[in-house]
Amino acid sequence: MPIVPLISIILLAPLAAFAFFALLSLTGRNYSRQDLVSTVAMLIAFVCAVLLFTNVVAEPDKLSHDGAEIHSLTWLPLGSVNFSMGFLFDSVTAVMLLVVTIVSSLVHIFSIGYMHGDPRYPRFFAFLSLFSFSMLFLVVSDNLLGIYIGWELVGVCSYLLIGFWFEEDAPANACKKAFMTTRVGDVGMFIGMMMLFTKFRTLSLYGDEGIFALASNLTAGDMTWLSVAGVLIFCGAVGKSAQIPLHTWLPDAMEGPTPVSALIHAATMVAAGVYLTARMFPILTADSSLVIAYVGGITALVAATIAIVRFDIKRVLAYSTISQLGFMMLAIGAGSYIAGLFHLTTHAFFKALLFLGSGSVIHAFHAAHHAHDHDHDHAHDADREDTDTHAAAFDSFGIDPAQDMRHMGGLRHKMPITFVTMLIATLSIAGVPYIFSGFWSKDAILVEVLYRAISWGSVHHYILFGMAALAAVITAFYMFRLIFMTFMGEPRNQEMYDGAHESPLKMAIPLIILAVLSFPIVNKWSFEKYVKQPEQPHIHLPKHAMYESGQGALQAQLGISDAQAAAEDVHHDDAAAHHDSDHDKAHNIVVPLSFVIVIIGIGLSALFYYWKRFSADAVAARLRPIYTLLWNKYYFDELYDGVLVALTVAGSKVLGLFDLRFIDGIVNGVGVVVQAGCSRIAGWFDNTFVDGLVNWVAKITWAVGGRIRRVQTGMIQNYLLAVVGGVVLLILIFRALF
Amino acid sequence: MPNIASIPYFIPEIVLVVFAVVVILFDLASKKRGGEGAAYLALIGLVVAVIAAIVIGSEDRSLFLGMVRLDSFALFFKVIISVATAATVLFSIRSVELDPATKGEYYALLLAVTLGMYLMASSTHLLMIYLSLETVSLTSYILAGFLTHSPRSSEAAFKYITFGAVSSGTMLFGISLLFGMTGTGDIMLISSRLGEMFSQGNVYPLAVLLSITFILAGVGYKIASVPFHMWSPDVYEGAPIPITAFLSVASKAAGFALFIRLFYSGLQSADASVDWSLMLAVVSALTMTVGNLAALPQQNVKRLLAYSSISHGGFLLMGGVLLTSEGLQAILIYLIIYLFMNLGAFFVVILIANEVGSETIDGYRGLVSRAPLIAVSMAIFLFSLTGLPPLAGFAGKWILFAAVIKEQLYWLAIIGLLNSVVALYYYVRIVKAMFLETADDTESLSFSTGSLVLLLVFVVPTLLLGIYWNPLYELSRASLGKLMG
Amino acid sequence: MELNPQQLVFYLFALLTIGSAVVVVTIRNIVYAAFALMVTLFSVAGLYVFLQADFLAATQVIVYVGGILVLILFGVMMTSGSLDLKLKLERGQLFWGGVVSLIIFGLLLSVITNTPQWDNVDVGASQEPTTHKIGEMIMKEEFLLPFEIASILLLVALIGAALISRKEVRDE
Amino acid sequence: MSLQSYLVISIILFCLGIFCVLTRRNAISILMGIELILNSCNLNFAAFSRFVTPPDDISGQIIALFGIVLAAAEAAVFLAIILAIYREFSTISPDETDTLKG
Amino acid sequence: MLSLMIFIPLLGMLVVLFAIRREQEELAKRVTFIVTLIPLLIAVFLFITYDRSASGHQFEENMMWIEAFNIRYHVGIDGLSVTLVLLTALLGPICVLASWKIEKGIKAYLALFLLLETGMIGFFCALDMFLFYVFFELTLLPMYFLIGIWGGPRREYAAIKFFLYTLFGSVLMLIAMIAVYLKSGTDDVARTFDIPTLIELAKTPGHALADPTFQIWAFLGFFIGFAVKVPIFPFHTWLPDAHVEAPTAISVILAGILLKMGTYGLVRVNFAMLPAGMDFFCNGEGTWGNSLAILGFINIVYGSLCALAQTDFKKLVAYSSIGHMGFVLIGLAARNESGLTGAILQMFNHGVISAMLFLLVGVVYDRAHHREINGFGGLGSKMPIYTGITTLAFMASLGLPGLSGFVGEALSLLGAYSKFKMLTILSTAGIVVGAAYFLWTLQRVFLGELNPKYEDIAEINGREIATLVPLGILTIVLGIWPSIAIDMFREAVSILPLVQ
Repeated sequence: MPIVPLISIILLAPLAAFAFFALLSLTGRNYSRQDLVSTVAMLIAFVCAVLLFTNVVAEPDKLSHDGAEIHSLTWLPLGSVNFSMGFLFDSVTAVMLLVVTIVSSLVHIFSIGYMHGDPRYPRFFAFLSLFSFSMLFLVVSDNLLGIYIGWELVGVCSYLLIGFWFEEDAPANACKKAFMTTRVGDVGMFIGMMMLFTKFRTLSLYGDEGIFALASNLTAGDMTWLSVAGVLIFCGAVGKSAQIPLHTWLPDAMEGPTPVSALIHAATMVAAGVYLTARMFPILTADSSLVIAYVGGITALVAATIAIVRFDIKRVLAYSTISQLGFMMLAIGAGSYIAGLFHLTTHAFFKALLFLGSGSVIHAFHAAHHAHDHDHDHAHDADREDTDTHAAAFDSFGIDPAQDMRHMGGLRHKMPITFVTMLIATLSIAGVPYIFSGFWSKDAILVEVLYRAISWGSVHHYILFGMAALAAVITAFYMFRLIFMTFMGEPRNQEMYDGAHESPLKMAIPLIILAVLSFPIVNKWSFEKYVKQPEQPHIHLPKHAMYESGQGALQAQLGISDAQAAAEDVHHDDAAAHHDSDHDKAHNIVVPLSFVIVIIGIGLSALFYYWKRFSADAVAARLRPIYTLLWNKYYFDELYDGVLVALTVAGSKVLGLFDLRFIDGIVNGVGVVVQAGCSRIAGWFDNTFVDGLVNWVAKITWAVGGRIRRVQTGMIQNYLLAVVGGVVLLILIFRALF
Repeated sequence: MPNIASIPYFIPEIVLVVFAVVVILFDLASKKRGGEGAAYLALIGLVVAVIAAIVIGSEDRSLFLGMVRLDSFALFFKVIISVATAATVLFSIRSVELDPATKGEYYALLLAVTLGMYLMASSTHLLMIYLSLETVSLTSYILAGFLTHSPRSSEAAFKYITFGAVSSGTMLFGISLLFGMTGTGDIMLISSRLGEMFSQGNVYPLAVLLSITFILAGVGYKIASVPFHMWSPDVYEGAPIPITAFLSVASKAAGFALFIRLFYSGLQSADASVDWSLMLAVVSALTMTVGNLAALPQQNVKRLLAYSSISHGGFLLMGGVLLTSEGLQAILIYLIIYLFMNLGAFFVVILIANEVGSETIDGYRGLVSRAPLIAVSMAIFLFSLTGLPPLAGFAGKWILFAAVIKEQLYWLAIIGLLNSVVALYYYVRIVKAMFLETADDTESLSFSTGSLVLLLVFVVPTLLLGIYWNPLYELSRASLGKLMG
Repeated sequence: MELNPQQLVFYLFALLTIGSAVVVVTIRNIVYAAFALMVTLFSVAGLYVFLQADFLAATQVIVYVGGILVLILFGVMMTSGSLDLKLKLERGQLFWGGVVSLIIFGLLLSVITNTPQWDNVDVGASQEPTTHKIGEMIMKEEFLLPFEIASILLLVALIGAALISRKEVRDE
Repeated sequence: MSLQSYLVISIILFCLGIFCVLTRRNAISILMGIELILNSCNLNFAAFSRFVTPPDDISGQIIALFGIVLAAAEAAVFLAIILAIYREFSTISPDETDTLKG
Repeated sequence: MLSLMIFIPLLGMLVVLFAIRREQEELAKRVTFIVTLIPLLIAVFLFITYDRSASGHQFEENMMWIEAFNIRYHVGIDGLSVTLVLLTALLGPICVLASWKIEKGIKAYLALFLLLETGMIGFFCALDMFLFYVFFELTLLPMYFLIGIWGGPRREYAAIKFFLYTLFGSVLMLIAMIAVYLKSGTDDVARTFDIPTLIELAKTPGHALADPTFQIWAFLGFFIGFAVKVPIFPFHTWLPDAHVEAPTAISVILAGILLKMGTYGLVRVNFAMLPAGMDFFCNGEGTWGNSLAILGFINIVYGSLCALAQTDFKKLVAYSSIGHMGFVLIGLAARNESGLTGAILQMFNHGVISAMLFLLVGVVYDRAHHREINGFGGLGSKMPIYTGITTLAFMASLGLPGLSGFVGEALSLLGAYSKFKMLTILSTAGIVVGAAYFLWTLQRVFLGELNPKYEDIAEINGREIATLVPLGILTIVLGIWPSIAIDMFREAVSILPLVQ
């Protein structure tokens, strides 16, 4: 299949849908069936993506990284330096295109039902189209600049969609926060790009003159800056993929309509960070990889712990998303490109499913709520949560009842389709072995991390593995907590329960399709077969340098050098054999472990929330002293922000507070300081000093003018004195001179 | 050239004298005193004198046994002075300040002062220099005090004469010292003798410095340079406006003519040891700075323009300290341009004083709605005085600074240009009043066609000379003639 | 150094000139000052005689004493009303005026003692009376033009003075 | 009687004139001061004519002659102006004629 | 051709002044609009027919003007100027449309506006230094009156401040210019004002113009002149006042064109003509070597921070201009292809975007009669089109990729990074702060609950949309395909004294 035309169609179809809306808007009108326009456009894109995928199917080996098809043209011809812009088509692109178009199409369809009746209904679809375009553009770009463009565009779409219901303060705040927080990361990415550009005079990734080709020739002396550049690029991913410490925007982003959460904040945009990191894989050094792995690992664990205490169904999913993205980052940082991207794919489907499912629930509950309270007639009321109420974990006030799991329960009877599909997704995310896609991808990650740990003997990777495993347990726990609280048991709020109903077909169909995609057939098949791991030439390089400089012993004390030493050994010995044996070893550990993880996680969850053998309240009560203490020491936390870091170990609920108080606090604090402090000071400085200086000069000038004026007394003899005195002075001065 | 043979070349001056007498006689004879006949007669006299001067030409001649010199330089100034005088006559016709009863004498005196200025431009003997200076001064004193019923006018005249008498007395003393050292009054001879004396070391430099500085008191008072400027704001404010205009242009031009001839023909050789050019550079910097700064707080437009004209004197003086022909050319060009823009500005002041009865800036408020043409013209003059392109003032400033920078007197150039920024501020105050403020009285003002035409006579050159000033340059080069080496 | 009579007379005149000038400057009564000025002018005329400038001396007496001084006295009479007008002296003005005058005096003294042209000037034999020569020079030689201009100047001064002083007459 | 002795007289006159002009608070006194200054100039010219220029060159004397004439003209105008001033200000103390200032 | 473009507005001014009676206001506006369309047509024609592969000047006209100083009437355009000429010509009619509602003395307003346009176009076309200066100054007078008469409450202060600052800068520039002229020859070898010739001479080793010490001083003179115009910290304080007080169309011109005159001058004179001076201030060594980049950095961060502190909508936009000009400066300081391309592109783009921003502020001001950001709220629901366009403009201004603002900024920074690593990294803070103030403003004005005061606020009308659409299209088109602009000046940039 021809690549360029198809990609062009994929890009242009959603863009055209948006342009249609935009141009029409200028005349002050809206086309009420914008939903159809956008959905059809998306479906066209989907068909094209499928067609493109046939290329991969046809030549599975050719379209790996080495054989990536690049179609670019010069975008910014500056003379000696040219920036090109073009399509990169390889198997990863093909898979990403497929994922994005599928999820996007389904979300479009779902939204037709979900957003029905919204006054800005056409606009919603137009924005979705614009987002799809941007995301696809990001995916097909063959160079960093193009990726950055798409990157920012998805960011702005996210901004527009989070703030879709901008009349409320919460979405208005959330969208700004999302944009700002990701932009901080983007600046890091931009600096990284500047570093790469300055070194390589290009931002293209592949090709003989591309960054990767040029970077492979770098020597040990360049490793430091290459690591820095890698980490800086990764900063962009940290922002976009909501990794710690820039993750706080994502939970708030749940203020957006739920389909948006599903598409942007679960399946695609947030995964773009992972995609970017994966794309930069060949230039990652040992150091930058380790940073990435740690950020991913910590995020995975921390976010999972936070998720345990949430009652808002969407926030649980949001933290879950952060956590899963952490897994992906961990994979890439641990050197497993395939596992990372694989998890990205599987996660896209099951997480989109989870969000849409939750949307379905919210929609149902909203309808119930609506029946109960006639004041609210917009879908968005269902999505509201007052972000200011940090007591959410403690207190039910502030969470919209339609999203509060404590109001739910027993919904499996009312919403069977939603229940079944969500259950499938939950099983998948929990990693129930073999049957569900989530198992395969998560398993792959754990295996890879453990394999690195074993074969390199790296302490870091053992730690990372432990974090990942623990996170997996917690994931299983909180996800089933969600299922149990929502669908199982008895209804907690009978009134709302009574009003709930199964969603209409156009919302249910996407759920079903996504549920199908949560089974491993499609994903595993495509990944194992088509995606090939690229070389990472610089993972080994520092090793040489070390040995050559004779500092091996010193370096060997550090974990990382152990890892490198091990890797070096692997490299020098029969690498393949070693690889296989270590890999098998890891695999043999992880698969049984997965069973254990799932059993512990689901079991605990069931014990708490299904069988109710343990009371969550009781546990909370046992921990309450810590809690009450912390809760009552509200100001204390603020006073000793730094101390909170130590308290993170105290428990997941502490982490919940930490999240709200500390990171947010820093962001807000910085915001306040910058806004109130610096800018005011700058403004003041500007007014008083810079202007003042000028005014001062003017004043002096005036004053001198005034004095001269006073000399002009009007008395003639004073004038005469000036004349004669002037003559004398002139003579005396010039007599002194000559 | 002997006395009798000189007379044909002296016709312009003679014409002026004759017409001065005729004007008085005509005025005495005419029944209706205070008519405009005397003015037009004076005008005719001026035109005839200028035509005569041009017809006689500018071939270099020394007349009356070395007393005066006829050359292109003198011709240039004669024309400038005549134009300024003619403008003053035309202004005077329109001025309501002047007592119609004495206008005959007034015009005669104007012609007499013109004669004095002609002589200032052409004198080559110390005695003639002093004599011409006194002729101009005495007549100016009278003209400044010409207003009846005006204490201001009398006070102006009193200050003027006191100041002038002391300055010229000082100058005469300086002249006597110079005469004593060189034994001659002829400035060419002085120049060569001073040169000899300096080359032989047969000189006491302080004596030369002293005499030059004393002479400078007289010259400086004429061109109103610091510290000899103090009379001018008071006199300008008190004198009839046409006379103020006349003093600020013609008197200044004549002063510069005298200055250039005396210092360049007579004292240039003294510059080597008595660095009078540096002294004048300092004076020039002080003059423009003091003029500008003092202008800042002024409320009276006449007085403001007086200070402005002091600062312009400083600008002009910059060209005189360079000892280069470029510098002198710059003075000549600047004078032409200054003639138009300054006279134009004063003419507007006259018109406003006539119609609004106010000389203060407040009187100019909202002028644009009352008399748009006048307001726009005034703005053009003021911006030209500031030296903004594409107005003529810029051309003048440009040539002047080009000459200064060529001699690498960067400090002087920077002071000068910063001064032009300060100058903007006070000129703009008037513009602001005219354009940005609203008048208390919104009745529109009407002016006679003659006045408007006369105004255009000043506006058009101010605009055109800013756009194309090559002829000015050629003219100034030709006018400089053999004055420089 | 012995004084011959000529020198004695010279010093007398010199003393008279300076002394009376000091009186002019210092005395409070303006009429006395005017008379002191007369003495000064006479003495200067005397000095002119010593300089063998007889015509100049004559002119000095006629014009200055006969003309200007009378004018001044008229002025005093016509303006002050009372003859003993007290003149107040402002201290600052007095001080600075004195300082400036003294500095100028010092400078000039330095000039006249150091200028080489004025040292050891050999004075030739006594000259003929200058009147004829002056007439020649003014009427025939280079001072013709200044003479004519001076006449115009006097005319202008005449007209002007008349105009200005006539002005208030008309006012009534 | 050397040239210097005349010049000393002359400069004393000059300085007295300057002093007078600067310090007397009466217009007519100022005029007298001016006359002193002019006299000193004339004395200079006459002296230079005698001592510096050649014996047959009496141009210095003639310049002094003109000086006298001009002094007369100036005095006339000066007094006329003083009369006018007196009429309008009723005083001839010059520092009271200070309406024009600033 | 160029002369026609320069002087047609002048002619139009005379027509408006003398051929149209005072009460024919509509006619005057229409005539002015048509007159401003003519330069636009010519500019478009130039843009199309411009030979993009040539580096020199095109459409030259060269004749003697003032022989005495060898001053020539020499106009021509190269890649640097053609885009700015187009921008000027484009903003002409847009501003006339934006001024349609002006009531007081519309005739004089239009006449002054046309005079201003002559000055601006002439400035960008001038190839003779003297002519260049004359046009530079020519813009001052009409600007003074346009701000001073038709401006806001503090118009007089703003106008005189603008005037004084600019004049102060230009006098120093005058000195430098005269010095360059005098150094360009001797009494025997003809001196010249011809900019291309001077550029050649300054490169000739041993020529007086090539003397580094001289160049450094001349550089300073010119630099201060242009810095006031740009404006570069600390000469920038006239800008907020002038922008805020000026009427909408004039703010547009100020931000869109007048600021570019400063940066254009920096490129044309400081950069091209004084390479040694440039080197001294941009070589990256020591304080002096970093000074230009430091100023750029200060402009970016300082301007952005100040913008953040503003609550006046227009002042915010004004300060944002200061920040954006910093990118130009830092790009210039880099002296390499990407930096310079970025800087030049940024000039054009900022012209377009800031023009949009000011027009947008004008729209809301016309309706609400105030500009207090906190005094609005929730306008998004009442004025969706307006909100949409504003969002576009804001996004373009904060450097959203895909819109034109990004390309210039990114290229400037990319170029600058290779030279001034730390400063560039610090400057990227401006990107974040830029986003912060624009988003915050967006939130305060358009998001949230509708301020009940503006229940009946009218949506943007057709005329206003017509002023914005061309600019919006340019913003998008140049964001997507910046080569349209870059092609124009690539060759011109390549012959500048670049340092890789």
